[in-house]
Amino acid sequence: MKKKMTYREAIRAALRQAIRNDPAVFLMGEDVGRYGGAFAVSLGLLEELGPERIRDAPLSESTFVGAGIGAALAGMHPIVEIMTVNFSMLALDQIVNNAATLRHMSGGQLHVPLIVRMATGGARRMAAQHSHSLEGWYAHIPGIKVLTPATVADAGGMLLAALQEEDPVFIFEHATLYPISAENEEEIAPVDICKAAVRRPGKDITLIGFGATVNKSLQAAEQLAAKGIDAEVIDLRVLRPLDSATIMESVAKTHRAIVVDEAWKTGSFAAEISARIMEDAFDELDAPVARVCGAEVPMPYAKHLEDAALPQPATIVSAVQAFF
Amino acid sequence: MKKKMTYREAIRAALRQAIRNDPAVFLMGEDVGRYGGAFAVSLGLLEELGPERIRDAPLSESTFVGAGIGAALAGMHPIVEIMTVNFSMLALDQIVNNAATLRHMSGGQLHVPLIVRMATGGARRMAAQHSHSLEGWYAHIPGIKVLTPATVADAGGMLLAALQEEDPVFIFEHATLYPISAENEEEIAPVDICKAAVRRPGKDITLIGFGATVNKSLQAAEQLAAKGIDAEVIDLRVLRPLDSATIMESVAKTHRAIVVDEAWKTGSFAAEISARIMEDAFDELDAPVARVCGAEVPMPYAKHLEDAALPQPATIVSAVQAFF
Amino acid sequence: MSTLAKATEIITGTETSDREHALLLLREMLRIRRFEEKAAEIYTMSKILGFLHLYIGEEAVAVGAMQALTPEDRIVATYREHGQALARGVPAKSLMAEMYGKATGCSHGHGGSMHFFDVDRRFYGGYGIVGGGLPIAVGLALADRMQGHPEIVTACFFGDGAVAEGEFFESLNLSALWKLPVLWLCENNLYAMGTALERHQAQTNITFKAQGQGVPSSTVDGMDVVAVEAACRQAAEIVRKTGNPFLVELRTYRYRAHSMADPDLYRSKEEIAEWQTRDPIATYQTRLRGQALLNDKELSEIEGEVAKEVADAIDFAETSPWEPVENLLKDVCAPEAPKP
Amino acid sequence: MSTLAKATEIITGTETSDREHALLLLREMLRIRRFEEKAAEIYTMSKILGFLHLYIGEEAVAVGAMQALTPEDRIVATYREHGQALARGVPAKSLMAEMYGKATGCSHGHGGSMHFFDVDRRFYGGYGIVGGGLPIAVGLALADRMQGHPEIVTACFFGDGAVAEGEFFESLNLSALWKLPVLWLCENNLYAMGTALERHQAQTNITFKAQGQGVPSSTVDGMDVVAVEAACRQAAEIVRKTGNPFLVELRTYRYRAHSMADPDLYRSKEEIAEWQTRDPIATYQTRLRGQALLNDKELSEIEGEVAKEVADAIDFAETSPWEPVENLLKDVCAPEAPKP
Ligand SMILES: Cc1ncc(C[n+]2csc(CCOP(=O)(O)OP(=O)(O)O)c2C)c(N)n1
Ligand SMILES: Cc1ncc(C[n+]2csc(CCOP(=O)(O)OP(=O)(O)O)c2C)c(N)n1
Ligand SMILES: [Mg+2]
Ligand SMILES: [Mg+2]
Repeated sequence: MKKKMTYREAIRAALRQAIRNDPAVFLMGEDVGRYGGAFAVSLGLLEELGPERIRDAPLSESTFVGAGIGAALAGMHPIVEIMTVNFSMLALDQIVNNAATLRHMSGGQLHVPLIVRMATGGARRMAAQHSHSLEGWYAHIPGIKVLTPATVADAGGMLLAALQEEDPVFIFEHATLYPISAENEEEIAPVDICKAAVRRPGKDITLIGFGATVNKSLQAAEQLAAKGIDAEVIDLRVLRPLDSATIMESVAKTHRAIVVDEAWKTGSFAAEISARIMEDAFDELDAPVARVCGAEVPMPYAKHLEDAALPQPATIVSAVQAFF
Repeated sequence: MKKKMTYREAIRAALRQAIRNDPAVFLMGEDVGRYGGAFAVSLGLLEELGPERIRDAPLSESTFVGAGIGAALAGMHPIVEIMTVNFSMLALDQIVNNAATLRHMSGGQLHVPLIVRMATGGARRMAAQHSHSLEGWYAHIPGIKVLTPATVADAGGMLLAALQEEDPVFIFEHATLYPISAENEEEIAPVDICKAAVRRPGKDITLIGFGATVNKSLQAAEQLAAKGIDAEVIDLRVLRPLDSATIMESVAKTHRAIVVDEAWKTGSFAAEISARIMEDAFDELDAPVARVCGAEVPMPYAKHLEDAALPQPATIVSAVQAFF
Repeated sequence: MSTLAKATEIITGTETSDREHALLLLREMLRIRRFEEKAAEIYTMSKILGFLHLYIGEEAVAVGAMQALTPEDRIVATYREHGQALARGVPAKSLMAEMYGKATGCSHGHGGSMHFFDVDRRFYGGYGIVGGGLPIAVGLALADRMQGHPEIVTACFFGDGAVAEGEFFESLNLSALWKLPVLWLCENNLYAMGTALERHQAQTNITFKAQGQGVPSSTVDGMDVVAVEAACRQAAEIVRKTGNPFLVELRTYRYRAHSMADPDLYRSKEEIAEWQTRDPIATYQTRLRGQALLNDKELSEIEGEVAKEVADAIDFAETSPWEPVENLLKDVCAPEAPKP
Repeated sequence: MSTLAKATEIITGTETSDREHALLLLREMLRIRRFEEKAAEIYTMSKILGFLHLYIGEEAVAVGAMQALTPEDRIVATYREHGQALARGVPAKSLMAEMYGKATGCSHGHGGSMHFFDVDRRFYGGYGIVGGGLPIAVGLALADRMQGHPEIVTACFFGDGAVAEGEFFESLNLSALWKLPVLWLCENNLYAMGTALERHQAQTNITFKAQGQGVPSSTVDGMDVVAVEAACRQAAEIVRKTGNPFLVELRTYRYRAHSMADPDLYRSKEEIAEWQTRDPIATYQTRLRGQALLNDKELSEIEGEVAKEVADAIDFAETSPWEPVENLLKDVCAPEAPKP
């Protein structure tokens, strides 16, 4: 049965199904219960599922993430919500030194079936401490998977797919996407979490994005179509392990690529994509791969400044036009 | 007066000079005093300079780094030692959200003259939690400078140069370099911290490294010379702000480049270098830029496995040979 | 408690100086209340964006505490810092302009509501990461101590939620271990967003936690501006005299939602109503009237002046210029200095 | 203290069971001492690399504490965990092989001295980041609680240095707030590397800190294996019965340097010598002799068996194979599972 639902509702539905169907699964994080979730993702679930399974945690990011790791070692399958990526740095030691290492460091005796969800990104006038885009940092860490749902279908489906994994999976929900809506199966089903997706086929140039930059790229593609440029848009979906094949197939067709990433340009994940294309499809390239990234500045509060600091359809369009 | 000294001694001499000459400067960190520093960098300085200026801190990384930021706001110029990069994740919130943002977030009213030194890197059989190479993460952060001394001269000189900066400077001392020695001026003088350095001129290919990979690249270059391949070796020295010009000049001459980085390949800073060359010197390239990076695995303890996980002169040599 | 006793002395006197001071406390609380009521209105007009955390109900805390500080003292606050900034004397117009994102704002429009800065007034900012300001306070006090000024007090405001963060304990320990003049001000409004103190702390007695870190402490009724002033003067005195830290727990309550985004589902209307009977401004007015220190005419004069100040602040914000987009990368780092 | 009283009862009895137990405690301590003495030798031969943190002097802590645990209980330790692993029954040869970096090591040579794991014995590892194991312990206990087994105890060892890390306070709070069966074992050996407790904590009384987080606690002489066993049995009993956390502070001392890299400049020879007069093994031997529970013959038998166990462990490590380099990327993630 299909039904129009938001990205937020799709995640909520997936949470409800997962927690109902598996006693090992529970949600833990700051204000996920009584408050209903900082982004209202878990609104109502406390009443439905109770405080054991919808577990409010104190302001102790390092410890409740570590507790998620420990619980995962002992038979549970926790879904930990870090309210936003901005606070995840407080838990990064547990993530890098424990969650990502325990399987290997223990010689394969342990594994950590843990899911960590967090809101990410800017464009909400939250200023320098609440607007980070650090997906690229997480994608650098061996031992974990990194997912970036950009659609309603992926928002719910990726969470259920992540629950089929034996290792830690990090899901980055771009905060500007929570209100987007689409027709979706009421009963959420797991989706593939191996491949990138071509969201718009095109022949002239490949626009590569993830999270919020997918829609921005699609908007740019529409504007470009009017100008007679047929852009292909790829949604990476999974940053780690990265599906290079889909990217290279596209570049082999278009011979041009732009990576769109809201993160600060230097050291962004966009650099990784560019380097991979260099390594795997150099001879296919008619022009150097370009990057449209965030400006290298702590995010300013003022709307006109923040808008200027982030990739926009218009900036993508002009970057494309520079190719032709 | 020149004198043979180690990388460790050069830093110690620079610390001594800086703290003696400026009442605002002091060293703060775990075991920098009574213990003499985990790597014996500050050995003897407590006795010379006293506990106020050589300040032992508790195991509270987030707070003593934050305290360094606060002290910098109020007229001091702290040198904070985080024992190793592996523990710096506990302080990353203070670094990303405070040290790097305060100048901009305050509209330019504040600035943070802070130096943070830390040992970095693997190859010491320290296993998965004590062998990280995260310089690339730091180089992603606007508002700070990132230095990676690879020589005895830079070890001391960069510290004094960093003290002339008004903003936070992060200095990564590769732990395998502390014992290296060279002739050096006894009186340490500040060195340039804007430009990369060509450590070995060559015409056939450019090897780009920083920290420990500079010497590895130089060793590879010697072996290649015997094979008739003349490699140029660049020491990046400063990861942020990056000196692209020196890289592009070299590539314009050699038309081939390999970036050597001990970090995990995906999302490494090597990707940034590769992407920049793509963007700024695409037409100069006779072949795609290659990366020789760390294997994507939590660092194994066993020596033969760790050796296999890290770039070695031999792996650099074979990567070069693949070009010809 | 003793500070309450001590407190009442301050007020019962009738010489003008006391009366003036009493009216000043009232005026300061009203400035915050009216300023924020307008800010909330303007937020609904989307002229103020992002997060807006209102202090309404807690005014006695910032106003009372600020009385204990000298111009040399330093202040570190949270994202809920409108009250502290106003009470510290940061001009209302520069705050309103900041919330509009204008170049004339106290942080040039870079910070918004959560990140007010005014170095001239030693206001070292609103910090948005819970607990993130505490280590900064340790460092400010460390600098004063090392520069021979242990008599300068660094006052650090933080909430009950922050005591769940490890940084709280690390910072208290460092302040006591290094004998730093920090006045720790815990604004215990019973909630961290939607999480009540007893649902995030097994031991809700915050003074026990301070004791475990070697920091002496007191607790005061944060709805009583006179008691707050007395307790903070006493504490600041101790810090100034000893050069050592002291923690004051201020029991208060937030009348509005956590932020404009908060549906406020986690507490009962009754609870809010009960606390409203202890409104720091209303109760203080009654008290002053009872002591014949305030009459209708004086009150409406004050209200009028406050209303004008807020209206002027809004005019200023409305008419102020935006920072040119060309300046986007300005103030990320120092302008390139000549190199060695 | 009362646990000491209770403790001596255990030993003064003379039925064989008691005598056997007494000799077991002695043997377990000797196993650790001799194993580490050899490891230190081998380290100087560069067959063991990286960090090596010796437990010598602290043997009574691991041995005494381990007596209070059942096979179902879980253990979390630090990088200084040779003693805990041996006392828990992880075979000496798999530990020695791990330190050699051999494929037959308890962590397949991936972890080395700092990272022993043995899931069959519920030994959840040595954690190298100070404080990093505490949240893991909270999670293990949370899983047991949620799965209906609050009677399973998770014993978490950590040092006095770890109490400086915020995670210590966060973890104690969560364990008490969520009523989790964690036995917190603070090995207070007075030093964090070269930093003495009183130079890193303003309040050195660790039980005050536990109290501030709602965790009851006791303190015991960590040089007295009998007292340690008694205190830990008592504490484990409480945890098992109530399903709530309890902290035991074990006062002990490290005879060797922090690690093989430590020049040990921060404490006096006299201090070390003074503590050596309280050697947990020597004093316990004297005590047993005094109670006619041990004679030379028995002791040399035990020493002989221990020496053989250690020698066998070394042979095993020496003759064990290396993990093939082709396996470098094995066990980073699960082998690709069939996808939806
Ligand atoms: C480290 C961190 N985690 C989560 C948040 C989101 N957040 C903002 S305010 C807040 C509650 C803080 O409560 P309290 O410290 O009591 O201050 P109050 O808002 O009550 O004044 C939370 C959870 C944050 N800003 N920082
Ligand atoms: C977060 C962190 N900071 C620093 C270190 C380096 N380090 C390793 S052990 C140690 C001292 C720990 O002392 P304590 O907790 O008392 O344990 P002990 O070594 O005495 O058993 C330090 C500083 C570390 N491993 N982790
Ligand atoms: Mg609160
Ligand atoms: Mg210790």
